[in-house]
Amino acid sequence: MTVMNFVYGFIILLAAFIFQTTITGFNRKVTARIQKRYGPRWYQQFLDIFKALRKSSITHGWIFDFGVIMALGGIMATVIFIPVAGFEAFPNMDNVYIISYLLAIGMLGMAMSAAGSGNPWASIGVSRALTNMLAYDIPLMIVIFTLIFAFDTASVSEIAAMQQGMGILGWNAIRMPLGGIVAFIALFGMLGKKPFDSFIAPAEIASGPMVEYGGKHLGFMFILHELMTFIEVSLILNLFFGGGSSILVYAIKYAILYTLVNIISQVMPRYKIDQAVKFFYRVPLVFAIIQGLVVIFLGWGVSVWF
Amino acid sequence: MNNPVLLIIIPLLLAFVSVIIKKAGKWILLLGVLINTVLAFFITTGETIIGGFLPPAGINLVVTQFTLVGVILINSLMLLTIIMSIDLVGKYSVILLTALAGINGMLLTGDLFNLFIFMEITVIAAYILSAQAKKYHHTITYLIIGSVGSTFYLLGIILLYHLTGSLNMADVAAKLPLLTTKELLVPILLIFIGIGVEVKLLPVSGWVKGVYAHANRLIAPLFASIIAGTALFVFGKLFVSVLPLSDTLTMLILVMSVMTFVFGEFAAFKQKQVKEILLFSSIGQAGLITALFISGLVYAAVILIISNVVSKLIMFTIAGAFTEKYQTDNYHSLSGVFVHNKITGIAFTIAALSMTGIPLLIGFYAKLNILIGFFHAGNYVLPVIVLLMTIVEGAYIIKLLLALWAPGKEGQVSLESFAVEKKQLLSVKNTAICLIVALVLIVGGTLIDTTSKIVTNGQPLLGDESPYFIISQSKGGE
Amino acid sequence: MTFITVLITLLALSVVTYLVSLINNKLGAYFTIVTSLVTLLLLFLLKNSIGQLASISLFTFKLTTVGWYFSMVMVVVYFTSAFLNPFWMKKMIYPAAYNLFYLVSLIGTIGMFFARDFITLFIFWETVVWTSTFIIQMGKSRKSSYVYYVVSAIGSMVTLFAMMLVYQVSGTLEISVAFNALTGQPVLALIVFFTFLLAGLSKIGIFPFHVWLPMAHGSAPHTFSPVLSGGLVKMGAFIAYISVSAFAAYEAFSSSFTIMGIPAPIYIIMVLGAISIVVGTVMAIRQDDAKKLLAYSSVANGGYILIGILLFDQLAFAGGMLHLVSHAIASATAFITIAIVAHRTGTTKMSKLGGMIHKMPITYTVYLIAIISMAGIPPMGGFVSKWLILQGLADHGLLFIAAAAFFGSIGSFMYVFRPLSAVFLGQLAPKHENVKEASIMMQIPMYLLTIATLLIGVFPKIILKVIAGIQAEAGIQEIVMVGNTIVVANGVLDTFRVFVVFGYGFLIALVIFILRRKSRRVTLMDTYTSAEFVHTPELLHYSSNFYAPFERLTKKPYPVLNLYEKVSIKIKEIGHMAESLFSSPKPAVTIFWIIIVFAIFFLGGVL
Amino acid sequence: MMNSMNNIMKQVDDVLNVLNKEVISNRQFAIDINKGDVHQALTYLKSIGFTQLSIITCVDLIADNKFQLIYILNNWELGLFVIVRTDIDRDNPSYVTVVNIFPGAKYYEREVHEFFGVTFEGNDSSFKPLLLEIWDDIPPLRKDFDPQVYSDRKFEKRDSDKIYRSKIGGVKL
Amino acid sequence: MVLENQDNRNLWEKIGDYFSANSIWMKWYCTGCGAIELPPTMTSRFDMERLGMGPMATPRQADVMLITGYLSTKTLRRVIYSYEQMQDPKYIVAFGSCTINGGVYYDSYATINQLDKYIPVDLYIAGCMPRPEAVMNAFADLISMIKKGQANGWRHYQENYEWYKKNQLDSLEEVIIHDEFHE
Repeated sequence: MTVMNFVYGFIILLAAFIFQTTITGFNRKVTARIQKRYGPRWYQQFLDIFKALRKSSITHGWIFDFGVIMALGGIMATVIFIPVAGFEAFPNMDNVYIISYLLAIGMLGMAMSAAGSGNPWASIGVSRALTNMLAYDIPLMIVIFTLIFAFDTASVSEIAAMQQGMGILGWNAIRMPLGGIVAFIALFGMLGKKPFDSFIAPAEIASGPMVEYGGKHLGFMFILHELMTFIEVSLILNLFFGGGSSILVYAIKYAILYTLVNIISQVMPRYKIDQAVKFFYRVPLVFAIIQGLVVIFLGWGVSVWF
Repeated sequence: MNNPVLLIIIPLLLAFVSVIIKKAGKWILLLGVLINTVLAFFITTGETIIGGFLPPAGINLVVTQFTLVGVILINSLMLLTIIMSIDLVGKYSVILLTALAGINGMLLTGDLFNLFIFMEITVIAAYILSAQAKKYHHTITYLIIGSVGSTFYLLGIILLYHLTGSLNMADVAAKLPLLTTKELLVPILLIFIGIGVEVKLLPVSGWVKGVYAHANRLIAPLFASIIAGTALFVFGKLFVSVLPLSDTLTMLILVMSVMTFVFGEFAAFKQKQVKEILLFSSIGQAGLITALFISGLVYAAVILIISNVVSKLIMFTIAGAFTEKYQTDNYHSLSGVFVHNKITGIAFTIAALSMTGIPLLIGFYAKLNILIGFFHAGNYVLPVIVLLMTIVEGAYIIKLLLALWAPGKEGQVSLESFAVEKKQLLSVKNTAICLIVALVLIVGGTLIDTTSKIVTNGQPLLGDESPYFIISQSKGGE
Repeated sequence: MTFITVLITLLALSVVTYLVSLINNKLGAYFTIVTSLVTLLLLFLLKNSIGQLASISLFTFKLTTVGWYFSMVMVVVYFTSAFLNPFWMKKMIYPAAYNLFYLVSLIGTIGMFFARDFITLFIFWETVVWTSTFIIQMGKSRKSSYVYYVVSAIGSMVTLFAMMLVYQVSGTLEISVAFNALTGQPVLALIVFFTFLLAGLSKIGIFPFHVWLPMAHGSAPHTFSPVLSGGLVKMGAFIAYISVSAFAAYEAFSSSFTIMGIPAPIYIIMVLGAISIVVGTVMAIRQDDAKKLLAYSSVANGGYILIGILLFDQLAFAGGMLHLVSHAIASATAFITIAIVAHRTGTTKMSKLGGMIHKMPITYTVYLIAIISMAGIPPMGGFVSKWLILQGLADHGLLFIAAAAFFGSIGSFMYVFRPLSAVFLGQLAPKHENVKEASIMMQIPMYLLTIATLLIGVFPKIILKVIAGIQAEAGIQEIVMVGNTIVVANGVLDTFRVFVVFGYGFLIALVIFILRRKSRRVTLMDTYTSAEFVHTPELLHYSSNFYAPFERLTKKPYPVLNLYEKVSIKIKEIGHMAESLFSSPKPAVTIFWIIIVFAIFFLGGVL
Repeated sequence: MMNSMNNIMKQVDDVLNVLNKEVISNRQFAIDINKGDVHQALTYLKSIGFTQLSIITCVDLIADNKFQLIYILNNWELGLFVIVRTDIDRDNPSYVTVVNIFPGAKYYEREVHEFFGVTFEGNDSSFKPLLLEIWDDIPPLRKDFDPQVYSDRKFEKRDSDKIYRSKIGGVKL
Repeated sequence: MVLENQDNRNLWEKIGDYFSANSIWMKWYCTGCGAIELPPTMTSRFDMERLGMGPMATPRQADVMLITGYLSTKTLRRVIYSYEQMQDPKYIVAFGSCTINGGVYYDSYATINQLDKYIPVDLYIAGCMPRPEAVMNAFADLISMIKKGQANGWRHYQENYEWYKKNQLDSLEEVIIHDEFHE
């Protein structure tokens, strides 16, 4: 651990934020076009975030502030651990469990702060978000478990590296097609995209956990959301879609993956939370288990392509 | 060193004396029991002939290590019972002395017919005692069943006499193996049923509930530990050393004993009255003990008898006190009764825990020996039953204890104010005795080597060679 | 210093405590703290004499690393929970007995962990069972105590069967030697394995035996719940350890059918562990009583520990053993905080609480750290152990068990968050306006345990060194630490670095936060209510039916809960039948039976 | 349908002391009855299937110096409505509650009290405000209430067509 | 339209106003009939998002509150409550003649006549009701006002809080109601 590690970490943070916010802005335009609208400017998301940071804010007690800081801190730490096209701020720290559990500290912080506001909508939103997490995470974790078993490593960058060199056929999503499908569906859940967005339903529970945030807290939440999106998409990208051999390839793949998710989600209705759980336990979970059994007992898709 | 006949003669003599001096009845009784107890400690193993005729023709008393344990145990318990309930003895002193003579006779005699006589003496005394509760209906029941049992026993020995020409136990034991199992079937069966009534084996123990459930703090322990203990010792003596059992018969008796055990424990699990719990538990334990005797595990059986009768003495005394002070022995109406009588409660708890076989109490030692013995005999089914029943037993005992110790509704923290009204259950003297007896259970269970030395005196009981547990075994090869 | 000296000292101290308690029970409660502290120190000193043999009366002991490890965990939990004892003396019906049993059960656990022979093991085991049974009944439920005893008795009696069976076969009671006699007798080994393990399973609350846990933990005196959950449950893990180490289950079943390299009997038990993870998690999510919730979480975490220990390898075993500590500490902390809340407010029902953070910030922080650990989120202790277990499972490819582990781990976010939100966050009810923070005396254990959780999370090396010692003792591959980094075959984990980077991220966020304009403080009631005026805090507090959609999904009751009840009713029915058949007041009935018996016997004898 | 209504009307006519009856549509008819017979009427109507009290309302008949109380009942099985009307004194507007017949009347009576000032004996909650959160004048739906005056008194009017912003504290922005 | 044009903002405030102007989140308070004009304004015909505007769920998050029609005393209380929950800087756009002078409800006993007595209105849109074109035009005006630093209603409200409070209390007697249904 040298100072340079931290500097690199900061660079990753900054780059991730700018990159993802741009992509989000771009996707707002894509969404608008799908809805036959003109759409906002591509940098609208930046304007929104900075505007939110600029406004005055209220607090409901120290936990309201602390939770937000803890959430952003945890998420930032997670971003620093994400390997991007072979570049890691802290080498050997890209263990998939560390990333997925460190992500949870951000969520916990946010949930804590939201519940600390004393607003029931916030608590309902949190309860839905956690239930949603229980739904999508298990199929996903089973598939990731299969990957770890197959490649005998839990390092995200190593798994990404092992998929490269064979073109598209090397991707885990292709080698383990069912697992790829599960991961792709789980990505919707992770990102809170439709049909799995009932925990922030604006008209029903007044945007759930975000209900009491205004001003800088809301700005923090937006930054957090961008970074979290970066983590989640990167994780799926690295694990299932081959990561990227260079930053450029990585960025392009990333953009395509995220835009794809966004486009699909735009034509989806919304699941109730228990329907979401049922769905995830009916289809992706079964896929994940079949994929796991295939890999563990038959060994298909591990070392060679067929 | 001294003559075991005294154990029978002295109570009888004193019984006559107390008929004459009615006023001093209870002191004479106390004196008699005291003398008997002291004497019991000083008798030695051997054979005593009464009346000059040599056995097999004459009457003799046989003192083996097995008998010795029984005599000491039963006399001591009798003494404790009498001391504890000296205020209740009153007009029963004659009967009690007679019963004591009968009991000692049953334990000591080496003659089958004498056994019948002593048994009758004891049982008739018991009929009278059972009438104390003024529930004559139950006494009649007991009387009828007891008489039928005695008749069966008498028939059995008549047939044996017909077959062997002798009634001396040693003589009979020597001659019986020469006979065929079919010839022996009926006499053994008759004797078994006759003894079975007193031992409380299940289908023939219908009298127990009525008699025990209404007995007071004197009668209840007398029945539950003293007469029951005696009956068990006699059962052991007859069925281990005298009567040879064919395999089928062993099997049948074993099944019956185990059924008694299981049904007894199950029935106890169901009860709500303290005395009924205890009496069904006694039935169950009797079943287990007979099963042990039949399987030849004499040592384990003796330890279990000790554990059981001592525990039951304490528990029945206290249960008797419940009805005496609170007019009920339903444990729901007695909730928190031990809050005010902590020492009594501790004695009761220790006795109860010993009964369920909690480590460091003698009941556990018994259980350990049972398991070791059964496993040694290659029997893997009975240990399972024993352990399962231990769970059932533990369940009802803990339910009882919790109710008696912790008052308050479910969902409330129990407080002293929820308990039943404050009354002193036992006098200081009785409390002290209960506690001391309870301590004996602990000491006996902890100093295992001493216990085993006292019980066996270094020789197998009734020829029981199966292994039993002593401390040095646990230390491996250290 | 010999172990016997320690044991006798402790026994003497507990008797002294009892006598003091008779005079002044509060002083006696302070004695429990002192005694458990003395125990802690003495045990610490005993570390140097590992390998010592000792015996007294019928007990024999051997000081082993694993025993030392287990008893240290236990004593830490006992010591820290003892700080609460003085505050509950008023609420106990038998305060002096409570103090005595508290210490005796501690001694019982220590004796059990160092036992060299079965009898010692069993006697100390039963001592703990009975003392804790009597303690639990001082709480608010007698039934829980009853159920606790019955389930424990099932376990211990079946285990006694196994012990005696082994003794019969081997002729020795010494644990480390006796099991050797089973080699080459697979059927016997199978029976012994399952029966011996049963006590452990019932104690750790594995699936069909978990019913007692929520009842007992939920209604035991608040001061004893931390001990039950953090401490006594772990006795089961010790039995599991014996069954894989001394019993050498892997060798005994080496010829049997294997699943992913795990012999089928062990796999079955592991599946039970997995089921209890799922059941514990689902039930924990559904609870309204905070203590019951934590109790069900103990069921789930017991599953992790069992799976970890049963895998008996370099990775998952270390994980299981570490989880034992981290869960013991986390769950003791959580129970202590809930106990303090209950002490101040008088309830543990989450739907009746709320907003405690504004009154008890320290308690809140402590609880927060405990649940972060319990949910397995870095940088707390629980993460390292879960990481090891998950890596171990991935190493073996145990898919279904891993699926349950994932379910438990994500589900734990749900159930740990619920008390956090419903008890500490949200609206403060007016009736709790005057609630005070925990007193200094109560804060001490919270600080100690929190520091421990953090230490384990950041420097797991401290514990993993000991675990490596245990692994060496058991003859399996030791866990490898390079500096602060845990290095295993399929991954590395540097917890210190995770902690530092988390701190770095937190710092950046903090700087941005401070740079922006200061926020205005508003009251809790000033929240978005769709512009409607609400003046009742209770109405704005979301705490009952917290996970309503999830509860809807899992509404169907599962049958095992009633199993014991059904068995009990059946026993009563049979008992009733026996009573009515054989205990009739009519002598004619008895005579009828005599004839029947005679007939059966006669026929049996003749045939 | 008409038949069943006619039947009911006939039945009602037979049993109750109906002053006047009026068919409003083929599913609805109205009866005027004496002030004292209302409870009997409602009880009877409830017993023959008019189980739902749809509303209680009031008409200010200021010319007659009367309030007309109107009870609309609904028969779900036949799909019929009956309107029970009765007049009460306007100067001392007081009537007896029907809460014991239709518990839901509690809130309707409250509303009538709020808007017309009719008090209902036996319904203590009828004195509490229901819809108007704060009210400080005579009940607003009485004919002698002048909303213009009230509005002028309470709500400031814009006085100029030139001003775009309001004057704040007398300072012109 | 604008009465005074003094610009004494510093650089940071100007930058801040630039952000505020280009990202306006609205909470539209559907009190009256005008709410129905907003869906077309938001959706593809007029696409409000072009201007960086969008709907938000709660007043905490919103920048602008749209009062879409008449306000009864009951709703006015809620509007004030919501307005005070919003974060600075915040703007109010009032729709239609009812908010200006009471419109057809000029003599109602329950409807207020002049909204800006009670809360500061930055922009009125005349009409009954204003069409989406007018609404869009108003939003464009609002943006330019914010950019120039002229949409200062929230500041007036802070500075003249007593005056506003007095007016509110004169008409409403009590803003935050305590009664049977709110306790």
